[in-house]
Amino acid sequence: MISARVAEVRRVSSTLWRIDLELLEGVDEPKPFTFAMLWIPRVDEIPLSIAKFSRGLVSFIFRVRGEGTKRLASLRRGDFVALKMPLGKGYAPKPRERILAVAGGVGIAPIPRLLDFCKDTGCDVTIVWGVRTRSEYCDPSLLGLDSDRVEVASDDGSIGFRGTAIDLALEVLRNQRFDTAIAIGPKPMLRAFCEKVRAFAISRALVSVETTVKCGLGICGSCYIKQLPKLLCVDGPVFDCHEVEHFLEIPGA
Amino acid sequence: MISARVAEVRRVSSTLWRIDLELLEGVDEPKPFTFAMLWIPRVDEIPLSIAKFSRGLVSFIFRVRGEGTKRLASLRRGDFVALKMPLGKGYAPKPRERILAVAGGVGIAPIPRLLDFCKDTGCDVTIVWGVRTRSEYCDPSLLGLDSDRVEVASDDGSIGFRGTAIDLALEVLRNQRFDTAIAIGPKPMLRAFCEKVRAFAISRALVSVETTVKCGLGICGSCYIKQLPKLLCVDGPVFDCHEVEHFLEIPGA
Amino acid sequence: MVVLATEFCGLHLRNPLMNASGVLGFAPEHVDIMASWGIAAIVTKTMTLEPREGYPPPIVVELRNGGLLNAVGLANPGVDSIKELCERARALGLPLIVSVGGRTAREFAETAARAEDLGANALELNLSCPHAKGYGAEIGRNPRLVSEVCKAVCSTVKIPVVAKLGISDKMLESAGRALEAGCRGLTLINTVPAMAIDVYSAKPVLSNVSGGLSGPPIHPIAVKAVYDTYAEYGAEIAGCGGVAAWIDAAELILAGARVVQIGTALARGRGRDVVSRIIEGLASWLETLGFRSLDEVIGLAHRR
Amino acid sequence: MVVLATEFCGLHLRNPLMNASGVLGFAPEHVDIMASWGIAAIVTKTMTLEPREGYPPPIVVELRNGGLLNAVGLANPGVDSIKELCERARALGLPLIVSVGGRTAREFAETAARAEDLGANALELNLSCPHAKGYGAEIGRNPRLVSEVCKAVCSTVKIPVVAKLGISDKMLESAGRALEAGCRGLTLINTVPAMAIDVYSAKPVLSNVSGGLSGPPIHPIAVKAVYDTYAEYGAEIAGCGGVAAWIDAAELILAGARVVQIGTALARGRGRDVVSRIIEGLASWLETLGFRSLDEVIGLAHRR
Ligand SMILES: Cc1cc2nc3c(=O)[nH]c(=O)nc-3n(C[C@H](O)[C@H](O)[C@H](O)COP(=O)(O)OP(=O)(O)OC[C@H]3O[C@@H](n4cnc5c(N)ncnc54)[C@H](O)[C@@H]3O)c2cc1C
Ligand SMILES: Cc1cc2nc3c(=O)[nH]c(=O)nc-3n(C[C@H](O)[C@H](O)[C@H](O)COP(=O)(O)OP(=O)(O)OC[C@H]3O[C@@H](n4cnc5c(N)ncnc54)[C@H](O)[C@@H]3O)c2cc1C
Ligand SMILES: Cc1cc2nc3c(=O)[nH]c(=O)nc-3n(C[C@H](O)[C@H](O)[C@H](O)COP(=O)(O)O)c2cc1C
Ligand SMILES: Cc1cc2nc3c(=O)[nH]c(=O)nc-3n(C[C@H](O)[C@H](O)[C@H](O)COP(=O)(O)O)c2cc1C
Ligand code: FES
Ligand code: FES
Repeated sequence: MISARVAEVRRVSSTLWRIDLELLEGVDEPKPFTFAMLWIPRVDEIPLSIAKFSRGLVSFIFRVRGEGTKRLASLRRGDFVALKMPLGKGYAPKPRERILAVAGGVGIAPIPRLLDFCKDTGCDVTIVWGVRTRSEYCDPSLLGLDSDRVEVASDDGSIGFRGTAIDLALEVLRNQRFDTAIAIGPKPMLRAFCEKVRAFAISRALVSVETTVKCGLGICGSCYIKQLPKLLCVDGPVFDCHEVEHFLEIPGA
Repeated sequence: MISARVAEVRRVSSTLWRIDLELLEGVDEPKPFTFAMLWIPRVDEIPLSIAKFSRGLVSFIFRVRGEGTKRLASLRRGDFVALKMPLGKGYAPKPRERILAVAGGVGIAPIPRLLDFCKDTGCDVTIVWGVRTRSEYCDPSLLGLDSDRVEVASDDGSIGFRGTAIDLALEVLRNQRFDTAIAIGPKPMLRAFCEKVRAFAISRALVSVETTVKCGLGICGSCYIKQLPKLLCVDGPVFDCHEVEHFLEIPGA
Repeated sequence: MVVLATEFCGLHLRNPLMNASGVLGFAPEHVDIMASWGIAAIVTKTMTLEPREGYPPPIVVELRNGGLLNAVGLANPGVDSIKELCERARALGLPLIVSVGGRTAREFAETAARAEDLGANALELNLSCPHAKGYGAEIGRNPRLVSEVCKAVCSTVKIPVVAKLGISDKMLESAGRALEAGCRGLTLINTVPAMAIDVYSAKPVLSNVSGGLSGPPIHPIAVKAVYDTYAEYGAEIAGCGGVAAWIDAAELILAGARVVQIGTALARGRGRDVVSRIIEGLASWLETLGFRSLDEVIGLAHRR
Repeated sequence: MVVLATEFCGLHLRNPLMNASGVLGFAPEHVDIMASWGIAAIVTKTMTLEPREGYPPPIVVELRNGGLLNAVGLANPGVDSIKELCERARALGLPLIVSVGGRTAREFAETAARAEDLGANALELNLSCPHAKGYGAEIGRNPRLVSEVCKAVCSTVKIPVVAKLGISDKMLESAGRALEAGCRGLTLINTVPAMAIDVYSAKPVLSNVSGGLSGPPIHPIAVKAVYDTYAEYGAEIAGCGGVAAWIDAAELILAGARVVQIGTALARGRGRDVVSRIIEGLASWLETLGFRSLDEVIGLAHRR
């Protein structure tokens, strides 16, 4: 585990928080969509996508769900945590790859890192972000995202396009060509994504999924994907749509 | 320990043996006068100066004294041994250094490695080798030594100069200038060396000494040098004459 | 060519490698993954009669010394879940050894019987988990309890039974009792009680505070356990502890292990690599030494 | 500035570091070398009443896992040799702790008395050497014997006595008995029984066949031993096992160690470097955490 010190914890929208950590040791440069196991001493250890990374600083974007994320939100500057990171294969686009990234809600978390990576390596990303309502939205710059790259949708139309992230994504797909489309968000959204994206001429349709991640080290087995001989913490969290067909059928978020 | 396989064991004179070992793993390039702990499985582990070293092959020159060296002489091609090596600081001459190396009997052991090192780095070595009688002598090439660099003395005059190695060394010192003189051999010889060499304008008078070496790793303490805060297996086996003054006074070989 | 195929407690194995219990081993998907590594038999996660949640994370952490520290708390979906595992393993032609856990002789026997019914090829009794209270180590270091549990199980099932022990003052005695009670072999060793503290938060890292140490740090401890036990009983032993390369496996085999289990080294998706390298390494080692089969070198370090 | 000076069993120490017994420690020359490392007190090699030859080489080997394996066999020049050591240590202003070994309570008491007479500042009873038959571990894992030995010694000498224990099923109980018997503190842990086999010659490497594992591999085992013992008795503990860097020392201190002993890491002439880095590391760690003295963090990991 890599020790880290809290630099800042900040609520950025009605549902989203951002935490910046100062790493006390060196780590490997994380690829986009890799994640960390973040340990809150004596509370919990939870998987979070790496949102931003630059020399000695790593950021996460999260929603408060249960005890773990609640306590995460209540950490103060100077508190110590520890990380296993980077975990998973993630998804590292090739140079010149044209990518459509579709995020639902807190699914926006890994997108700033994707954008930074593409800035460095020369791939091209279009971002669609769907929220339920305006209050869940925040200026992308608060997330470390270049705002003019983000197209926003809201279920109630209170901000941006009226409709789901998928609805907006389909609009974009009709007007633009992409090599890869990748989606991240709640399971129903991913199911819809995998189903509808088939109609478009896209080389790869990917989704970033969630399972129970107990160790992050490929040993405990908790993160297996239904009917797939792969582990999320080793091979994921990004998979081809067809790989997670059975997994996405399991009810739940 | 580094595993090694016996390539050849050969008697080269009435008192000297040479063993060539094929190393099964990589080791750091040994400096001259560093040594190895050679393990003969279930028999003993004994310190021996590194006589020759080249990619994957290491040689030792030894005298049969007790059980350990007797069993070493009886090893056959293909037998396995293991080594801790290189041990000690040894003595690595500087480029252009002019060195007189005085060896008594099996003290010739580290000299081939010294010569090889100097060939590579450009120091200059004159070798004086003293034996008791002709039968103890062997053609230096059998030891991997360039023969025209070796001046030989024998106590009985049966070969080379009549007299001890020290007698011959003094002759050489009278006629040639050196930066460093280094002696290796039985204690009485080293005592004589340190005493007599003082008369000459030499920057450094060194001796390579022997103590009981039980671990070779600087932990057991068996190899300490009387009245010197140093360990032979870490700092030696080469010391300045003045450092080992008290040590050389202890009776014994 | 060198023969690496061997037999362990009546199981025919195409090579001497299996996973150690606790590496995956509780879902059919795991069986597929493990089969792809090239091991000769699959050991399940320790199964109890009823499902167990186990401890909350952190349950496994990597240590500075190259080892792993874990306190999973015997999380498992319950012995009934092995039905699917057995089917999957059978389809792949791999023997499945079910690791059985329990608190009492009766619980062990019941779970064992269930496992046999559901198709297990052999059983490994976990008498040595160092961190799940009441399960494991409390039994293994008490030769009387070991005897009781092993007798209860061995008189209930017909498939081969192996007792898994950890190091303790009584390890040798417990091993003897297990064999007397009818166990066909032994697995040595489990993890070693240990702990890690985060120096910045000043808190123990594992949710369970302490756990079991595995990986390279414990290998020389395992070598001694296997050597001593083989010297005493000449039993069939599955050597386990810190095996990451062929040379680690070779040492355990020379000490007396007939097969070798690999745990920690299979983590982080390295299974296929680790297993294939160990198999290649063992084969070329035997060739170097001039042997033709692995069987010839089992326990060779005991020869004068 | 942070205060690293501390007290251990009545000894005033300018920092919390000492060597572990068995690193040099039996010749006056050793005292000079060890003083140059910057440790705050010197622990001698375990001394017995009569000199002991110990085992023939190999007595210490480095292992692939970063640890050291040793079976020195308690080689020592006999307790009378400490006279010179005490004089040298006194001249250097360093407390000298004499490690005492023996087979019986009587032998321990006699040796201890001799050591006190000759000038020892404190005693450490080696109740835990895992490889010298009859000395060590046989005693430490038997609480009754521990009690006997400690009582005999503590009723004989006036200087502080520390009991050194290794891991065993009875470690906690033995620790309790030692404290009851009058020991002022505990040293935890000794080496862990282990073994290495050369895979080419197929022979055990140590002349004694098996020995004790030390160095980084055993550190997490030592942390648990210290933590559990501190939780139970709140005793003064010298933490020992696998300390190579400040973070290793810090972990032991948080677990409850008041001072830290370093063995393996001092090998190969690294003593001065290792000690100075640990001291610097501990100081800046305390600064980072906002503490002013080491005493404030001893056992801190036990706080909820
Ligand atoms: C690879 C990966 C990356 C992730 N990245 C992020 C991220 O960047 N930001 C973020 O906010 N969250 C992320 N998550 C989800 C995050 O791990 C959970 O929100 C967190 O573990 C909840 O912990 P908790 O203690 O607050 O809630 P808990 O008390 O554990 O749970 C609260 C509620 O949330 C549900 N829940 C918890 N975890 C999950 C999950 N993995 N999937 C579905 N439901 C769940 C529970 O069932 C429960 O109803 C990621 C998960 C994975 C596997
Ligand atoms: C750094 C170092 C380098 C060495 N290099 C060589 C070398 O290149 N070639 C070589 O032949 N020998 C060398 N020696 C000496 C060699 O280690 C001993 O000859 C060997 O250990 C004897 O082992 P044995 O089992 O045959 O004899 P043992 O049974 O151990 O002893 C036989 C007799 O030799 C005496 N003896 C053994 N070792 C020593 C010693 N170190 N000093 C004085 N007397 C001793 C014993 O007291 C005994 O009388 C070296 C020693 C050291 C410390
Ligand atoms: C994460 C983890 C979980 C484990 N779970 C079990 C278990 O359920 N049953 C068991 O008998 N051993 C379990 N063990 C112990 C291993 O089977 C093995 O004995 C130990 O890890 C030593 O082997 P290794 O060093 O190769 O990992 C577990 C080990 C680890 C690391
Ligand atoms: C070569 C060697 C010799 C040792 N001799 C002794 C000894 O005489 N008495 C003793 O109590 N412990 C002895 N020990 C054990 C150490 O004091 C220490 O408890 C152990 O090595 C763990 O610490 P470390 O990991 O820092 O080495 C010895 C250890 C080594 C490596
Ligand atoms: S979380 Fe444990 S294997 Fe992936
Ligand atoms: S031989 Fe052991 S310290 Fe030098």
